[in-house]
Amino acid sequence: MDDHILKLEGITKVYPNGIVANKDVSFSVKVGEIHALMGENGAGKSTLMKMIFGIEKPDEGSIWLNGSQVEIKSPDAAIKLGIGMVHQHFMLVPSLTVTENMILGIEPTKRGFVDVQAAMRMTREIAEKYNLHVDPQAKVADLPVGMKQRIEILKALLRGAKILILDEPTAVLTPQETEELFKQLLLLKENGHTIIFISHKLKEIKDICNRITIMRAGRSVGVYEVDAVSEEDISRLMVGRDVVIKYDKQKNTPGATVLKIDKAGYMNAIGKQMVKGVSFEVREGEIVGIAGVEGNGQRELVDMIAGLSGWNSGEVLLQGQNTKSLSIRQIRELGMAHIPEDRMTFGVAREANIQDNLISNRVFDKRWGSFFLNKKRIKEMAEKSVENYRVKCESSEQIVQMLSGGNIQKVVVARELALSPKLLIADQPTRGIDIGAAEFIHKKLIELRDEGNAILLISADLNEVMELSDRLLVMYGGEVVAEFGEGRQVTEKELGLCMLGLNRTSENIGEQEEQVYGIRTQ
Amino acid sequence: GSTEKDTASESTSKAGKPLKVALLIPGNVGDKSFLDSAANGLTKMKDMLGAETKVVEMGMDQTKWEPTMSDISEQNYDVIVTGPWQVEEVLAEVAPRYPKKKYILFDSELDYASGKFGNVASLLYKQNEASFLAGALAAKVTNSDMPLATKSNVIGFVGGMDIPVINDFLVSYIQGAKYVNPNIKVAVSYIGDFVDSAKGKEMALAQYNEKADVIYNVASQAGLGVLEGAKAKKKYVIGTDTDQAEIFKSTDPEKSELILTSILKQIDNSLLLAVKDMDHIKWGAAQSYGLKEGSVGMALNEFFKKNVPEGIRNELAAIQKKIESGEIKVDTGLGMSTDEIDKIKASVRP
Amino acid sequence: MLTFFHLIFNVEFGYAVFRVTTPILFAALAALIASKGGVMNISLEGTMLFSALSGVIVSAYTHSAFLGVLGAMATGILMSLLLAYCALDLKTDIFLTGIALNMLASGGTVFLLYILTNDKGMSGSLKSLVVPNIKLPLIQDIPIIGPIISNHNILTYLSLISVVIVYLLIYKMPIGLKIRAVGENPGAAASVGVNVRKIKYMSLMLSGLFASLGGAFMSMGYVSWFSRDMIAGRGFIGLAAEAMGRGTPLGTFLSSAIFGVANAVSNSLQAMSLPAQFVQMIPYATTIIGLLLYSIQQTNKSIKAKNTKELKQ
Amino acid sequence: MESERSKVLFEIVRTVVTVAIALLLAFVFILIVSKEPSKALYQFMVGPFLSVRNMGNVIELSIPFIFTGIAACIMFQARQFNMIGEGAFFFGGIMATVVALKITLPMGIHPIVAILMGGIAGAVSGYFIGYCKAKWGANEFVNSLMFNYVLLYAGLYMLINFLRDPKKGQLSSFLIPDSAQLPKIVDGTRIHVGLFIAIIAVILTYLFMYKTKWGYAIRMTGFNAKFVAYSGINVAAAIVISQVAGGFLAGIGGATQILGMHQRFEWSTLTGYGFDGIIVATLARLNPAFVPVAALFLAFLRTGADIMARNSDVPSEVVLIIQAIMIILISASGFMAKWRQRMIARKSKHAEEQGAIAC
Ligand SMILES: Nc1ncnc2c1ncn2[C@@H]1O[C@H](COP(=O)(O)OP(=O)(O)OP(=O)(O)O)[C@@H](O)[C@H]1O
Ligand SMILES: Nc1ncnc2c1ncn2[C@@H]1O[C@H](COP(=O)(O)OP(=O)(O)OP(=O)(O)O)[C@@H](O)[C@H]1O
Ligand SMILES: [Mg+2]
Ligand SMILES: [Mg+2]
Repeated sequence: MDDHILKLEGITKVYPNGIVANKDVSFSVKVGEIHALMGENGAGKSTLMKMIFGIEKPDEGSIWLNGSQVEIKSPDAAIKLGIGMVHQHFMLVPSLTVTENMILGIEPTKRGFVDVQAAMRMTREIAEKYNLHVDPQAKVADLPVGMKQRIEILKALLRGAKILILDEPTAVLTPQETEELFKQLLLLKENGHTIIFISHKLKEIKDICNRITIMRAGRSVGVYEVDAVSEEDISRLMVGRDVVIKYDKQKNTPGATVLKIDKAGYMNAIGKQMVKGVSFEVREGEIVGIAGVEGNGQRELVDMIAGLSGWNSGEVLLQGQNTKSLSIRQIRELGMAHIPEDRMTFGVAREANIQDNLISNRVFDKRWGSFFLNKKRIKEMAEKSVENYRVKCESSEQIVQMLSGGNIQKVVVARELALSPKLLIADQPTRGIDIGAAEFIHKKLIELRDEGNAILLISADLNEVMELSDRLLVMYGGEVVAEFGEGRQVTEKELGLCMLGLNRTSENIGEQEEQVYGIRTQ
Repeated sequence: GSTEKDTASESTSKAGKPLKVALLIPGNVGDKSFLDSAANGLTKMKDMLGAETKVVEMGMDQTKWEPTMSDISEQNYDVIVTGPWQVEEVLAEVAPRYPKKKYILFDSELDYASGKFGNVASLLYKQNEASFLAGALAAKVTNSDMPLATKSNVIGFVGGMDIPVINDFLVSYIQGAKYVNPNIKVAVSYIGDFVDSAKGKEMALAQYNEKADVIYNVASQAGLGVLEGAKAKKKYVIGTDTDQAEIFKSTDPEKSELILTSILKQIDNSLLLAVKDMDHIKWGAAQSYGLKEGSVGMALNEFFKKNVPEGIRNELAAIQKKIESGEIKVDTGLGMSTDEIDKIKASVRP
Repeated sequence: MLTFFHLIFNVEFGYAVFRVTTPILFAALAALIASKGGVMNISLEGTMLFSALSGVIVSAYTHSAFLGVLGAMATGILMSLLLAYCALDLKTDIFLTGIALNMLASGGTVFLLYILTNDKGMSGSLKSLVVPNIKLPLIQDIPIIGPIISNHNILTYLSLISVVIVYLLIYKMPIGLKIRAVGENPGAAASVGVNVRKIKYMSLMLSGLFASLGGAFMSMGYVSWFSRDMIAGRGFIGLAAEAMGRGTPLGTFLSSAIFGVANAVSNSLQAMSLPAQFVQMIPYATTIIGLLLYSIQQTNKSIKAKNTKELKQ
Repeated sequence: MESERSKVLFEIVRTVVTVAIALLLAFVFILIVSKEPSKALYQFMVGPFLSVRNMGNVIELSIPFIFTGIAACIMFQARQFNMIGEGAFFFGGIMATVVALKITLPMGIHPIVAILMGGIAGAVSGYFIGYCKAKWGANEFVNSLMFNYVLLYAGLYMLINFLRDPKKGQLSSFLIPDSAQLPKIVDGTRIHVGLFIAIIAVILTYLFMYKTKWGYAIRMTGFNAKFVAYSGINVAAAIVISQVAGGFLAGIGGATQILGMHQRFEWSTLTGYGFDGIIVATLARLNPAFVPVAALFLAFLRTGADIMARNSDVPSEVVLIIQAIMIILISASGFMAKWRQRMIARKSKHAEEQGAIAC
């Protein structure tokens, strides 16, 4: 026998709607390796992993574990076989606490009752061990996505999997967190664990993976030693063409103020001031980036601007108008568009088709009919969007739920960019999107800026904010603690220190918002 | 294909073949009340006349009654029995369409003066006459020396719903009570439907708590809960339509002891007699059955005899005579306006 | 003339509230467990009805009230198994199946009764037993309170204890954690190896169990026989009470109690000179008013938390 | 992706097979309780077709089902478990009776006004529930369940005090004048003009739900209300509109039923048509276009069951049991799912291979 711990042979998976997600795929991983799985959005990566984890069943083909054929009927069976998985979309129960989510299914008990103390201890210990900090008593629903991602990873680690599948675990992690995670993964590897790692970030793959399997259109294109292929090779294999990572971005000439935040503050339901007197402006023709570790008030700030929540002090002015008493529709009519960080909760109606999802932000526009919907026009629009954004789907009438994660994101982006918004709030715009498509979206953002629109960009992907921002703000503890000029000029290290609150460029930036452009850290 | 059968049956039934009788009831059997009583009439026909019988439960949805009645009319039944008041309009529509069929309508009548209903005979029951006796009995009992009476001078009435036929019982009940005691107080409650016996029990308990010594229940199945309340409180109760003491005699004799009597409409017997005497009853007309004819009355069962003091029994008998002779004229709630009924209730409110 | 206060402020009234609340509380707890497991168990009405009948039948044939209650419980579990099988294995719409099961119970109980007693209305001819009332030592001697809370049916006390049991079950025991997880996000539960199907089965079975106790109380406590459709909507009221209680055992208990009080008021108030229809409306109107007051207050609270911006969406 | 045609074909095959199994089960059941099982089954399944009157019964009965069915479709599509259909149907009937008895109007106009009045009564009820939900988040299930009883008792109060015919033994209103009755349209049956109204209502509801902007908003709200709010659509309005429309349709249904099938208002309890509407809507997968089919199916079941109960020795309670079995089985979507998955897999793969060869 060989040293392959897991082997999939001739796997074909057809979804109930007839989509062939995997076609005769063979895939294998060796003991103690970190094996990368890459491919464009919709290539079939998640589907393949779901079959290993017993969520989906292959229609054809066989799965071999440690040299013997297995039939993995359910996640339960997979877990019993020593397989763990971190899913692309969160598998958390929002109303439960972090601890409860952690121990679900493996509850420690005392006299028949859940031993809460032991459970908390387990949570705390594993969090400390892997340096992924979580608050064991927090309710998951109240947590930002980055924190949720940490819980997901810890959940899999807590169950002590021999084979760990990570489906885009880093999409919403900060660089520091990613780095920390990688350390742990390498440690696990050394201890004989096997890891399958899915990511769209080539650098990450290069950093920690041993071998890579590349998928394209449901098939496996080949397995390579990571060291033996260059980043360019990988992208070419995946996309079928060269991908440019650097953009041709001209210096901007900002115009009138579009968005003005004036000493705005937000207090959450339990009375914690999440945003503390933040002030800044976004002007026509500029991309303002916000960097920061999740949970430092970015989400609340975005909600305030997008009209999803109110605020308790200060003002938010869009096109000179105070938005406090405006409905979301009125705010959108002032030219706001919003790519939400949590695409599954806000971004789409999963059970509706692509057309329905693309029209939602402008359905009451007369263009699409006065009372009746002009279906023909909507269809044309949708087909154009699908083509432009290369959404991999059967037709624009496909239910969104049946798209792959990245393709769902493309639908959201396509919708929000469609109206050439005066102000675009782009919160993790390329989360989970493959490099080819991300490049396209970045170009779109720059195009939008060049047309004289304002963009507020929030991203955990530091490369992204640094690459795209004309100005860069850093949020920490609900305040803007630093402000930089063009993002490209900043080093990752500098930024990192600010994000952790170890470095500030201005003590009272709220008071002196007028004259802060271009300030650099020393 | 029912027309041939029709003509066939016409001739054969006369030639000694068993009589075929169908009973159509608006609702379901099992109400321990007049529908059961009617169904029992058919059982008696089967046992005593050797008739072939069929009970059809037409359910609660009025729109289904017409097709059912038409359907049955097209089959080879000799007599179709139906009633009470709810079905009268449907029958008025169907009966003229099948002039060869005979229909017996119990507890209701058609517009016989119109001459259109020569094939229908009505049996009317003067339930109000019997209900009058119940009122008299209750009013007597509360002020008697019977062991569970408190002389509170309050009696109760628990009806199924606030609807005319129930109020017919109520009006004559109050009249009877006032007849023997003009100052009597009568608590009146409605359960709201005819099935919720637990609520019937609650209504009874509430009235007993307000000092009622005797409660008259007119709520078919839901009224059984009133008996339950009587047992819980050890108080007297009066039943309706079937001899309710008889139901529990073997399974719960303690309860039967508390049921002073039940007011009966002997639909079963009258139906049996009418079908037996088909040639003699008046077709295209109504026959009335009151106390005098023995078709309505109190259940003079063992419990009544044992528990109700002889003095009261005699007085009731005397009242009954006066009703039979027409000396006492018993009111009927049927045809009374809502205002009039409200006034009567207000006059005796505790 | 009887006055409102005279009717309401008395010992009998307080006593009645417990009795009226019992079946509703059982139903509401049943609804609670099912809804924690992600199912609106619309079949409670039918489950209670079937249990009421089987309690009577079993107790009549075994001459044991205890076995009767056990029989009712078994029936309740069986009904929910049927619901679970249809919904989880045959993948029927669970709401629709619930409605169908209520139909099945409505017809099935009468049919069974007819086969056994040749009577379609009630089980008077079966010598069934009732669950006894018990006097609480010491407490029964306290004036006013004693007569109100002592001498209730064992099942009434059990319904109160069940509130605690359900609380422990849902919030303190592993099964409860799994039920809550499965109810809220079955995918998440499955992803950590929880057998979603099994947990749903269990939550429905527990739901059926509590519903069956409510049914048993109706035919073996409230009254002493079974009669056609005798649950008379209490299963639905239980569902309403659970929803009004916002999914917590305490809330469910309180809203059941509100129903109980409102019903008891309505029952007593008939003696006053109000139109019967208005008095009969009281429990329902009270619930609506209570629900609205609560919801309005909650909304105001959350508007405050939401930094004074009234969400116009 | 699989074609619409094969999807429809599969649904047909599956329906036929489930009906066959349901029938078989029903037959087994009848076999147990009946001495003449084949006759009983014949009456059940064929009875409704045996005469014009029987067929008429099926269609007459389907009319109220259609109204409450589409009402449930609209309300449930917004994912609001609003049970107001039951109360709105009842109260719609009462209000139509009020117009019929208390207002004198010419022949053609009288029923229209009466029906509209019924619809408005239902719409107001729906509005109440929807508004309380949208504005304060008051649970619509509880609220509507309770409000049904408020409507019932309010209706009975009106009936008893203003509309009651004191000459009748049962609780019922005065006779509805001819001018307000809905004319019958087929001889030998009671099928009335309400059928046309129902069909028009189905078409309008379908168009509203799938072709208009507010229909879109309602459907999306059912899928993901947060998404709808985020998109700038007024969720509260969508919820209220759907509940108002649902109440309106149920109200019209009640009015139509009274004016078309009854001589007087004679309901003294809730009719149950609201719940039947939910059965119909669920069988129709919440699509108004399928409601007439589902309504006819349920009406057929009920009529057949009645015919069986009166013409055979099967007791009427058994009929409820058989209906329940049929409803459960027909809605069993998991049934044959595995077989279908295999079929699809084979076909897709086949298509893929063909495609590969063609390239
Ligand atoms: N539940 C489903 N039902 C039907 N089709 C599905 C379903 N899930 C995924 N698909 C389809 O299967 C194909 C593969 O999807 P999959 O999620 O495996 O892609 P992926 O490689 O993980 O993409 P991404 O990088 O965007 O996550 C896609 O075309 C997608 O539309
Ligand atoms: N076509 C499918 N698409 C997605 N998931 C599927 C499919 N078929 C099965 N599964 C998943 O596989 C798991 C087991 O499914 P299923 O009940 O069909 O297994 P089985 O072993 O054939 O039957 P049983 O559990 O009765 O033994 C379920 O969790 C289900 O989600
Ligand atoms: Mg994926
Ligand atoms: Mg299985």
